[in-house]
Order: sequence, then structure tokens, then C-alpha cells
Amino acid sequence: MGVLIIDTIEKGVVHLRSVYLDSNSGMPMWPEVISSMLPYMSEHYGNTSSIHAMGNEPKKAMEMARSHVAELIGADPTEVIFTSGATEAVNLALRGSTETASEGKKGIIYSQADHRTVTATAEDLSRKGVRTAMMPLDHLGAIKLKEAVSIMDQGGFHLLSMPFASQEVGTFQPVEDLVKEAAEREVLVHLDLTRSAFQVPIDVKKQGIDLATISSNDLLGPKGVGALYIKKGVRLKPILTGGGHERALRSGSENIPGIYGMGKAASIVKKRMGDYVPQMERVRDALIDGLLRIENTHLNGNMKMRLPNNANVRFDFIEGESILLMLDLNGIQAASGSACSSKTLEPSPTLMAMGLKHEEAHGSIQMTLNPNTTIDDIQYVLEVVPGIVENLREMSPLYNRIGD
Amino acid sequence: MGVLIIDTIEKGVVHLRSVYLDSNSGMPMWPEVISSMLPYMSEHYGNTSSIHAMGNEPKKAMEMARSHVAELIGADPTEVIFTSGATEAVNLALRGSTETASEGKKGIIYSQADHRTVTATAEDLSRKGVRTAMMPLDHLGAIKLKEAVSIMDQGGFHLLSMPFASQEVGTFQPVEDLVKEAAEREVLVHLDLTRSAFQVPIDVKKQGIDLATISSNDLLGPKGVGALYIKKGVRLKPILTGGGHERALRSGSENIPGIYGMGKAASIVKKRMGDYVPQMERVRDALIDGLLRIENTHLNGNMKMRLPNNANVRFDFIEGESILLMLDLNGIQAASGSACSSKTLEPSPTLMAMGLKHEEAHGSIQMTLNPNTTIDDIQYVLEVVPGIVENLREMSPLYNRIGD
Amino acid sequence: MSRIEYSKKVMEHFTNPRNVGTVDDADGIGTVGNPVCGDMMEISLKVEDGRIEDIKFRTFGCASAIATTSMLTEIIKGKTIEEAENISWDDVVKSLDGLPPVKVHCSHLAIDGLRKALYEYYRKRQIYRPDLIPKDEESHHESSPECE
Amino acid sequence: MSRIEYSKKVMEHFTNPRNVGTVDDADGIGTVGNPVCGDMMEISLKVEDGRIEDIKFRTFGCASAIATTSMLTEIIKGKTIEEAENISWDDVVKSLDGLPPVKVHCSHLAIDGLRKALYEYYRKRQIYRPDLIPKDEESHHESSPECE
Ligand SMILES: Cc1ncc(COP(=O)(O)O)c(C=O)c1O
Ligand SMILES: Cc1ncc(COP(=O)(O)O)c(C=O)c1O
Repeated sequence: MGVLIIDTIEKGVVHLRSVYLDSNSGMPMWPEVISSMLPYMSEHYGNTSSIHAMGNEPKKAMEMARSHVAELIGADPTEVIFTSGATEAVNLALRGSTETASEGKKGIIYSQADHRTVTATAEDLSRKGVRTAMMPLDHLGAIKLKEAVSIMDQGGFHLLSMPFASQEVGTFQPVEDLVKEAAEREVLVHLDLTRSAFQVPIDVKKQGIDLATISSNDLLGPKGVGALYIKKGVRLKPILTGGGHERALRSGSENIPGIYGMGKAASIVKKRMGDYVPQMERVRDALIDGLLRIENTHLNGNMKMRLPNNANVRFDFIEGESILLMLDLNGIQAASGSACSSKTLEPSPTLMAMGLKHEEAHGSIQMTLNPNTTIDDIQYVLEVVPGIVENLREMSPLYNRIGD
Repeated sequence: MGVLIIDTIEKGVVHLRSVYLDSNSGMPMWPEVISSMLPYMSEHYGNTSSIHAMGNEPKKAMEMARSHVAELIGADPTEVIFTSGATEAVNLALRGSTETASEGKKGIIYSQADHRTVTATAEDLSRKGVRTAMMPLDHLGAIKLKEAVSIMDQGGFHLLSMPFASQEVGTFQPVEDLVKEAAEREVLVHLDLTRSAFQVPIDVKKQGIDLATISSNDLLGPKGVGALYIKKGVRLKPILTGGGHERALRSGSENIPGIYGMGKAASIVKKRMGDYVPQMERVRDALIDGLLRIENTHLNGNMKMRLPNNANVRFDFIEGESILLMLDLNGIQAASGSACSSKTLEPSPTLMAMGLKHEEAHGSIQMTLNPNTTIDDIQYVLEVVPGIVENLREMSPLYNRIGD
Repeated sequence: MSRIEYSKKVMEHFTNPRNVGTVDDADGIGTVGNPVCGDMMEISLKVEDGRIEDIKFRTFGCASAIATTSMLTEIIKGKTIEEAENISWDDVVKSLDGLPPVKVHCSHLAIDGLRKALYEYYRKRQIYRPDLIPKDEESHHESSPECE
Repeated sequence: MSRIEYSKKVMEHFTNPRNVGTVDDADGIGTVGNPVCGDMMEISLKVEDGRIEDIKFRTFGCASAIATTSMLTEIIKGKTIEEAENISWDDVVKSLDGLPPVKVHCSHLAIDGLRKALYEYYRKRQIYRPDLIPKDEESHHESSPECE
């Protein structure tokens, strides 16, 4: 490993091999999606609101995209509106529903399984006087059902937000049960499908979901686009007002190339998911199996009920950033905690909510795959990681102390 | 003309010629911008927040784009944040500044020279109890300075929003005077540069602007991107919360290809504006001159002090939509009122605020050029329009009555 | 909207309108709508032996306003007065293979114009037929956003 | 951050740390920080004739924590105790060609570790030097978000 690192430092970004295991923070696009967007970047630059010929292609493109996204999640096209991404969709769901909720019932229930987008927005609303409550997580990262129900029973909440699965540790949430309990108490459910939509089929209609966030990049589509599913009858106030686009729920000239690309990506995911997911899961299982063979290494989250692309492991006695950096120097890109928290020194809130100790959270590494990840990639990772862990442990005062 | 139309209907979209004169509702992209974005759609799909190698290129791309946009408008890069478009930038400026304004000083001054994005947002804030007031326009479409000042003198307003020029009739606003008066009264100024940034140089620092909205597509860059200039020291609350991107003023994984494209477009505009604007203005002047040669035809807005790409004319006795449709059948794309209002039957609020009669507003057509528009295009338009106007007038009960 | 939202029939009548003009020595002329609202129509007709021998229109308005009046004159020409009285806006819309919802009011206006022309025809013959005067006549003349 | 935000020096010390381990029969060992905070350092040293003959470190923490302790041991090795006492965090940061602002605390921690080791060296010689004990010592042991 030493030689490899020196090489890397001297030659810059030249790696023997590059393995991308940070799909949670950015997905490669389907090549067909890129090429499908180009006509809307060159010829068809019109505006859907225009009454002339140049408005026709954009209009058609947009409605086709809407159908594809709707189809992927089992919605009606009229129930899907496009946004600039998952963050905007989440904000619209949380803020928009708070505005229409009746006084005395403005309240949001969420958890540390949610992405920062949800927790930060709930915190902001809380500062503005909106009631909020956090559902606790079990040690595998799943929302505790009984506790969630007793929060709902306190009343005064209009919305429960949850991810389909924790993006960080991958654990599936008890969606069916929570939706049932919420419906009985007339609490709306917002489901964050970011990180799950490309790998787990969903039918929002059958499952009785009220609001659902989808990210385009997560479908291996373009960045800067997302969508919000709004069940017929659910009323929201817009957060972006203006020309009245998207049935006045989201104003702003539409990003036609992006939207078309998202639609195309959704249709590809729908068609190929059955092929690439089992494959991706096998590759991921090889990764987890290999990593757990390193001593004093543990899996965070649920072994079975987890996103097929997610591996989140912790290495005792050593710290996440130095592991990430060593991996990076060897051409392997991974993450610690969520992409956003890698800028801070704080341990991951999700891991802490699962009851991990600070030092356990600090030593956790998140590796997320995509359909392009190969078993060869993983073999390379498994060749490199044991050496890195060993080196860092040798330096660690914690390791020696235990080893003594 | 008759033959041409029949042809068109029977063969579909086949035109002898196609002339796009609706640049206000969608701009063609600089070809170099499209190609410059591709690497960020394929190889460099990482996230700027990632601490590994895949985060490097996106981070560099983003900061380069920020410099280019800042340079175009005379700002410091740290004063520019990226949004999903002009609508989001406007909403952030208006809503975000309202939240930080002190109680008793939450109020917005605007006008019908503003785009619907501004007026609709001001109306929404007004419904929420924020003070609002409209500055009247003169008959050429400019904000009346004295009246604007006396509104400011009433006190209780934190922000004055105005476009650099009316996007619809092209009239320049008295920016310098209004900024001076506003500054004396400690009222912030938000300047909407959409539609002017690609054709009129601006220096927000020298001009003492506090907030400025820029649209990427307006720079012949990609759709789905925009930017807000926020003068150092001006405080805003975000409308999209989450991962804390853009100094927590605009959360959401960045649309790197779009942002890079916007930056590239800004740099091209900066470099080439001096060449293409005089050329575009000459072409536009030929258009106006030719159209005004048709009898009972008038220019809306100011002949001299107008955006170089804007022609807005009204034809007495006939109605806008039928003119637009006839133009469209002959391959010419134009607009009536703003792009958004072409869906409704309402006359344009800008034209009405300028004191036009309903029927004058109904008979107005907006033609907006871009750097690709040629003098040949305009010659074709000038061949076609007189016949269309004559045909429609022959059908009009108003024309005959006058003619009698 | 253009080619997507308007039927071929509408486009055909818009680009090649039939019976444009004002009938000479008209037995009745009906003018409805108002330029303020963006729509104004004039229907003029000549009756012989209880049959509408000639009918013409002039319209200020959008493509569907023009197409509707054009189609109306084609439907009415040669019909008896009684037949003409019974033509409804729906008949006109159907003959045009439909109109976009926001444009259906054009067909109401065209029928109103026809009936006002017939009203005048009767009035000249000392027959008072207030039922032919559009109920919401006044509203067409308001310079209000409620222009139907 | 990686290659962009860390200097070459930091990366070099991170990837090839000097003086890893614990000195046998150390005259002083200073342990500071806490795994709870994501940073923990152990500095051990051996003194001969008033000179620091050997010094080693063990660190649990990020790249800059490792590089800082590695650099510190290199600076200190061979210095007199008095010289060692006067080394500041700033000296370490400079030798590393700078640290990102959020990582500067690592250098404070490393100096604290060194001084605690020296404190212990003095204590064994019955010299009480409370000034060598880091003022905010306690705070490093809090399991709080204020981990410096
Ligand atoms: C002056 C002005 N401001 C803001 C906007 C809103 O821009 P967008 O729809 O691209 O968000 C427009 C759109 O036409 C505009 O003309
Ligand atoms: C579960 C989840 N929701 C929402 C978001 C926010 O997505 P974006 O940053 O693309 O707007 C993320 C981003 O990582 C996520 O993982």
C-alpha cells in the first residue's frame, strides 16, 4: 500500500484503479439519458407556455416525462409535479402542507432516519412555532413503531415524514405499518424515496402514500431535477410563486432538458430494475462479507432489510476521515455519515440515534453502489481495505490499549 | 399568404422559413455551453460536499462558474449563490429579506413593470400580512420616480423590487435614481436582471444594488439554473433548507452541469456582448421600422430607452392571439404579453398599467430577438406581417366601422 | 395551443373563413361582445321566404372566435328562421370538432350574435321577441375582468 | 478536502507517519482528547541529559490529527526540555504548511499531549508544574458537541 500511496501523491490523481462507492452523493447518468436530453438543449428551446410551434415539443417532452415518473411509482401523471431536486420537493411537502393544515393541527413527526433536508426543515418550522416530534430509532436504524404511534396519539400533527429506507445505513422503514396508523389518525404521510426509487419498486397508490419525494439524479438521471408526488386531494401551498407553472404549485420556467432526462431515467429504471438490482445486491453482499472478515468490524443497520446498494460498516479503534482519505488515495471513494456531514466534525445523527457510541459513529464508513459497480471493483476494495485498517490501527492508542 | 397557410396545415410543421422572435420565453443555448456541460454529465458526477477525489472537479467547476457570473455583473464571487432559476432567486430575495426585516419594516414596493414572479410573490406575501405597494408606470412603461419616492416616504418598507428593464415592453427603468432614493431611506433594492443581463452591461457594486436576480437561460445558458447576487452584509433567510449548501442560503445537491453551463454562458456574454448587441439592435430597429410602416400600428414603450432585443407593437382593430397564430402558421414565433399570460384571456398587466385601453393591450405583440436573429429573418417577417394584418382587419368589425 | 389544442376544423375556418363581411341591406344585424373583452362579433343576415338567404360575419377576436362565427354562418345559411333559432352553441362546437374549454365562450357569443340579428329582423316586422336577447347581454359590455 | 485542502506536507506525514508507537520505559506519557470527540492522542517520551532522546505517538483521529502528532515528534526529537516547552501549536501548523481552519484544533491537542507528557516527566522528579496542564483539559473529556 505504501508504494501505491506515494505514487498517488506524486503523480496526482493517477490511480491503479478507481472505484466509486459514494453513489449516495452523486450518481453516474445513464448514457442514453444524456443523449436524450441534447435535442432539448439545442433545437427545442421553447417554453411550454408559448402558444406557438416552439412550445409544442417542450410540452410533449414534459408530459411524457411526467408519465414515466408517475409510472415508476404507481401514481397518476396529474399527481406528479417537477421541482429542482429532492430538497425542493421535501421543502414543498413539509412547508406547503403546514400552510394548508388547520390551526391546532400544524405539526410534523420525523426521525433521525430522515436526511438532513427533512430534519433541517422541520427544525426551521419548529423555530417558527410549528409543533415537531422525533420518532426514536431502534439499534438497526428502523423507526420504533410503538413510540411513533404514541407520538401520533398526542394529536396536533398533520404530517409524518419518513424515508423509505435510511439513506445512510440502508435500513428499511416500517412504511406499511406507519402508513396504516397514520391514516387512522388522519395524519398525512410524506415518503422520501430518494436513494430507494432506483432500487426498490414502490406503488404509492396501493401503499396509500400522500406525498413522496423523488430525486432525478438518484434514478441515474440529471442533477437539478426532482419530483413531488401529491395524492389527488392533498392540498399544498407553493413555496415558489410566479408564472403559475405546475398547476401553480411550482412556478418557474421549466427545466425541459432536465425534466425530460428525469423521465427517461425513470423509464430505464422501471425497465431494468429487475436485472440490475439482484446483480448489485450480490456485489454489495460480497463487499459486506469481505469487510466483516476484518476483525473488530461490524455492520451498521439491518443485515437483511436494507437497500440493495448500501454497505455501512464500522471499524473499531480508528476514525472515519482518515479511513476515507486512505481509501481515496487508493482510488476508492466512500463517505462517512451523510455527504453533507462530511464537512463537519459531528458524528452522524442517524448513527447516534441508533444508539452507537461516539467513537463507533466516528469509525463508520458508508459505501453505496450503483448499477455500474462490478465484482472486480469490490475485489480491489477488499484487497486494499485490510491494509489500511491495519495501518491505522497500529497508530491508534485505542487499539493497543485493547490489544494489551 | 393563403397558399402558404394551406401548405402549412396540410403538411404539418413544414414552413418555408422559421423565425423565432420569442426569446423572452426561451433562449437557444450557445453551442459551446452545451459541449462544456457534457463532462459534468458524464465523468464528473460527484458531489461538491464529498471529501474524496470525485468531489474535486465539481467543486472547481462550481467556483469557476461563480467567478464568471460575478464578473459579468461586477460582484464578488462570494456574493453570488446559485438557484434553480430566476423564479427561485426572486422568491429568495423577496421572501428571504422579508423574514430578516425588522417588525414594522416588513414591506415590499414593486410595480407592474415586474415579471409575474415578483408580482405574484408580493401578492402572496401581502396575503400573509406583509405590507406591499405598487409604483405607477408612465405611458412608456417606466416607473414614475416621484410617486415611487412618496411611497417610500410612507415608511414601513424594507425592499424595493424592480426590473432593470420591463421584459415585456423593454423600457429601461430609472435604476440609478431609484437606488439613490431607496438608499437614503434605508430601503434595499432588488434588481431583476432577467432579460437584460445578456444585452446590457451592469455593475451591481458601482450601482449600489443590494440583491439581483440573474437567469441562466437568459444568458443563452441552460434552463433550470439562476443566481442571486446578495451584497455583502445583506441578510436573507433561506427558503430551501437542508444540507446547508451555498452558505446555508440554498440547500440541495448542486446542479453542477447546469451551474457550470451558466458560468460558461456568462463568460461568453461578457466577452461577446460588445459585438452582438449593436448587431442585434440594428436588426431589431429594422423590425420596428418595418412594422410601423403598416398603418395604424404603434410601438409600445420607449423608442430609445429600451432593451436592444425588444420590439412590442400594437395593431389597431385586431386581436393578439389571432395575429400570433397566423404568424405561427407562417413559421414566425412571437408572444402576446408575457409568456405566462398567453394562457389566459386577460390583457397584459404591464400594458394596462401604462394606460393602454383593453383593446390596445389585446392587439399588442411582443417580439424578442437573440444574437442569432438575422436581418434576413426580419425581412421575411416584414414580408409576411402586412398581409396577416390586412386579412384580419378585413374581418374586424372595428376596422370597417372606422374605415366607413 | 396552436395546432395541438385547436382542431383541424377550427384551423381551417380560421385560415379560410367563409362569409366574411356585412350583408347589403341586411334584415338584421347583431353585434355582441366588446373589444375590451378581446372578442367582438357582428352577424348580419338577409331573410327571404322565411329562409336565411344570406349571412355574413365580422369578428375581432382570437382564432376560435373567428372560426366559430365562420362555421355558424355556414350552418345557418339556407336554414329557416325557426331552424336557425334552435341552433345551439353546442351544435357549433360539435361542427368544429370541439373547442378548448377556455374558448367555449366564443360559441356562446356567436349564438348570441345570431339571435340578436334575428331579434332585429323580427323587430323590423313589429314582432317583439325579447327571448332572443341574450340574458347576460350587459355583462359583455363591462370593461371588467369578468368579460365572461 | 483531501488533496485540495490539505497541504502536501500534511499528506506526506499522514501517509508516512514518523515515530509511531509508544516509547519503552517512557519518562512521561501524555494522553489527550477522547474518542468521543473523534480525536485522541498519546505522546510518550524519553529524556536524557535534559534532552528528549526519543518521542513517539499514537493517534486516533483524522488525517490532520495524525500528521500533526507525527510532525510534532519530528520537531521535538533531540530538543531540550526547555525548547520543547516553548514549542507552540503555531510552530507545528507552520511546519505542516498550514491546516484547514476546522482542523487547527488538532495542533492545540498535540501540544497539550506533549505538555502533559512533560508534566508527567517533571512529576516523576517531584517537580510540580501545573502550568503544563492544559487549561481546557476537562472539556476534552466531555461527550458533548463542544469537543473543542
Ligand atoms: C423579468 C423576469 N423575471 C423573472 C422571470 C422568471 O424566470 P424563470 O421562469 O426562468 O424562473 C422572468 C421569466 O420570463 C422574467 O422575464
Ligand atoms: C434521503 C434523501 N432525501 C433528500 C436528499 C436531498 O437531495 P438533493 O440534495 O438532491 O436535493 C438526499 C440527499 O442526499 C437524501 O439522501
